[in-house]
Amino acid sequence: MSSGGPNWFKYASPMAFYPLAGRLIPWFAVPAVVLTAIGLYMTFFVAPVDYRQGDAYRIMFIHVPAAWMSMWLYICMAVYAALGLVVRTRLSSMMAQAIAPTGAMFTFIALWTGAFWGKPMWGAWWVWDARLTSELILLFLYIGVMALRAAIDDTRRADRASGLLALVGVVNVPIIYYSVQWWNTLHQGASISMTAAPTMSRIMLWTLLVMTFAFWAHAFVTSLMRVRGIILERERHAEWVAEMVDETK
Amino acid sequence: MNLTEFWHMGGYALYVWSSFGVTAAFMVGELVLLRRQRKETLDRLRRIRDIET
Amino acid sequence: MVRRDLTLVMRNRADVATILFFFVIVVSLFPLGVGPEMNILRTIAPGVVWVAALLASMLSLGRMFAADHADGTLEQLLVAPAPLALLVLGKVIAHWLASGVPLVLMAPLLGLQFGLPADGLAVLMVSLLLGTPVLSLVGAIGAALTLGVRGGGVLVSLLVLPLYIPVLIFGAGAVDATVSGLGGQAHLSILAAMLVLAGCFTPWATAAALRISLD
Amino acid sequence: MLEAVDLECVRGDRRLFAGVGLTVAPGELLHVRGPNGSGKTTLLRMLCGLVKPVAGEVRWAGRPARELGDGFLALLTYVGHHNAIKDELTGPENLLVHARLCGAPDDAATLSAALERLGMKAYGRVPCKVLSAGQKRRTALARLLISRSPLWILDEPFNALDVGAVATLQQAIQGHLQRDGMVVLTTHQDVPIDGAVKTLHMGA
Repeated sequence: MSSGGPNWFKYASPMAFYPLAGRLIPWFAVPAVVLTAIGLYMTFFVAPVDYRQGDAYRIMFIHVPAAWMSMWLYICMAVYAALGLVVRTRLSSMMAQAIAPTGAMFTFIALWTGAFWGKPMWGAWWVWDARLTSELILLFLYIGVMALRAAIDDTRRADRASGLLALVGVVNVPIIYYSVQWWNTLHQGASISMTAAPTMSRIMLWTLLVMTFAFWAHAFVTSLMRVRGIILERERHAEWVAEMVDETK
Repeated sequence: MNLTEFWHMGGYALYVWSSFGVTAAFMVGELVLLRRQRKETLDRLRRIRDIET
Repeated sequence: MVRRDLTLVMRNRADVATILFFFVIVVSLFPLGVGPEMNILRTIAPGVVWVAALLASMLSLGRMFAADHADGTLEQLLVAPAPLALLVLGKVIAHWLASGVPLVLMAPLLGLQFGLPADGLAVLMVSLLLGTPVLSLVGAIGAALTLGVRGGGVLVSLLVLPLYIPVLIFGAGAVDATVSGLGGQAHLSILAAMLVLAGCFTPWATAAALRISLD
Repeated sequence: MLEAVDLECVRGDRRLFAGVGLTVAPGELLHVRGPNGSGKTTLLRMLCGLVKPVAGEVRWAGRPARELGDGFLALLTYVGHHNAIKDELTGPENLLVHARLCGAPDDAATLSAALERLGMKAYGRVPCKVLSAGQKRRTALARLLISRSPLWILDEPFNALDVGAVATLQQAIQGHLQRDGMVVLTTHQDVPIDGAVKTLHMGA
């Protein structure tokens, strides 16, 4: 999401980016809805019933994409934070701030659906599985970044401080993941693990991809909408905001 | 696959529907929240501008 | 830098004592909560001692920069020609000597309370010796970031605890492995690797965090 | 030669100052005047590199200060509002720390001589927390006497000082200027300093 998108130099100024974001939102909102619909249809009607878990495994079609998204959005946030720190463009820090809540939401969804999928599969709401645990830690990292930003009043310092924390976090994510992996195999052995999902038939794989793109589109929409809110908030003294406020009477 | 069978989800109705329900609730909720937030900021800015001019 | 901080610490010895007593009290709480059976205590001992060490070292993080920030000496560090990361390393070492080392020395005594065998105690000390500096190094980033921020103390724990988890896993794991006869060598070597990694990278991050906080 | 070109600073979302330019040649003193809250302290901190300007640049002998990094920091001594002394340490110990930090001579003779000039000799053994505000300020200013850096940046150096100390500091500054040193200071008291004195009005 961060490759093309808004960081051409011309769009680096919040004022120029605001209308662009406005135009982009419908372009992502429509595919979000369409893809979700297709994904749901495929999840329920196309994917075959799993011989072992019956229909419970359908939860996988939201759990796995949500887990991927939580990881990807954290990395995107860290990239924008790095941009904000190095290149000092305020817009990148705003984007980092806009992405965080959506990332945290996907992490929470991944955890919730993980627990609900674990119940029928292993009979326990919460299983100290390597991936679920690192997902939980990822949630703490998200909350840490957002809490730090909320605690600092000066927006410039808040951007830089939470940006640095996001970078420190992103360096630690692999370390945490592998140490949890090691810890998990140490105590329980590799028997129970989410990755041993049912063998992927082509249809299932497609459903997963469709759902992932649907989530991507959703993340775009929410981040762009939130970044517009942040721009309004921060540029409220600028005269273009005043004009803009008049237009949307 | 008629409706009632669909609803039962092979006996896992509770888990499947609650997880889908929560996901949907959060995603839609986020959109609604953002839209309301945008309207609030706009109103607030408008009120500030009226006071200033 | 380290000398100055050490003389400082010597001047107000009370702080060192509070950290140590906190560590002892937290560890001794567990048997009261869990019950006196030795075999249970022995299994949870590594985890308990390590979690207590984590919390104790985190408590004292707040003090690392706050005092210097208040009386203006921190500013002088940023204005001094010496590289900031080096000065930060000095401060972290001083903090570790004041908060980490006492824990390492006290840990075997507490280990006895939990009926840990001799080799377990030895590995406990070594793992703490390797682990606590990493706690101070990583914690310094959190302390610098939350300098002068309201609710700083609690916030530090929220920021820093997730980053402590790998150290906790391998620290407690080392003792656990030794006690169960598997040998904690692999864990200790990973802890040592973490120490080197943290030693090289965290001072830069802390220096950057300090510059941001004093902007 | 210190130079700053149209510096701009934003605090929160309030622009403190913009387009501020200044030059200080060797042997010159720049007196930064302005009402409270006009950004005097922030400007001084910006010159020391503590605060990053939103726009504009601080230059030393034509080259941007950011590039010089520690090299530039070696050239300046900064005395801010805070005394930057540790209450638990005694005067000489505090001074020793500063000397070590900026590579100034740190032998006992120079330290006690500096303290003596500011009348703090008698308090050598005493931890600073028992000293009065004025005495603490003197201990902080003793830093200037031992430092060899050409550029002094002083934020309200005279407040909490009694007449005797003001005179000593005045001589020290004049001596520094005669040795082609440069001083940038803010103060509300009018202390006559002969030599090339320039003023910069902030928030005018």
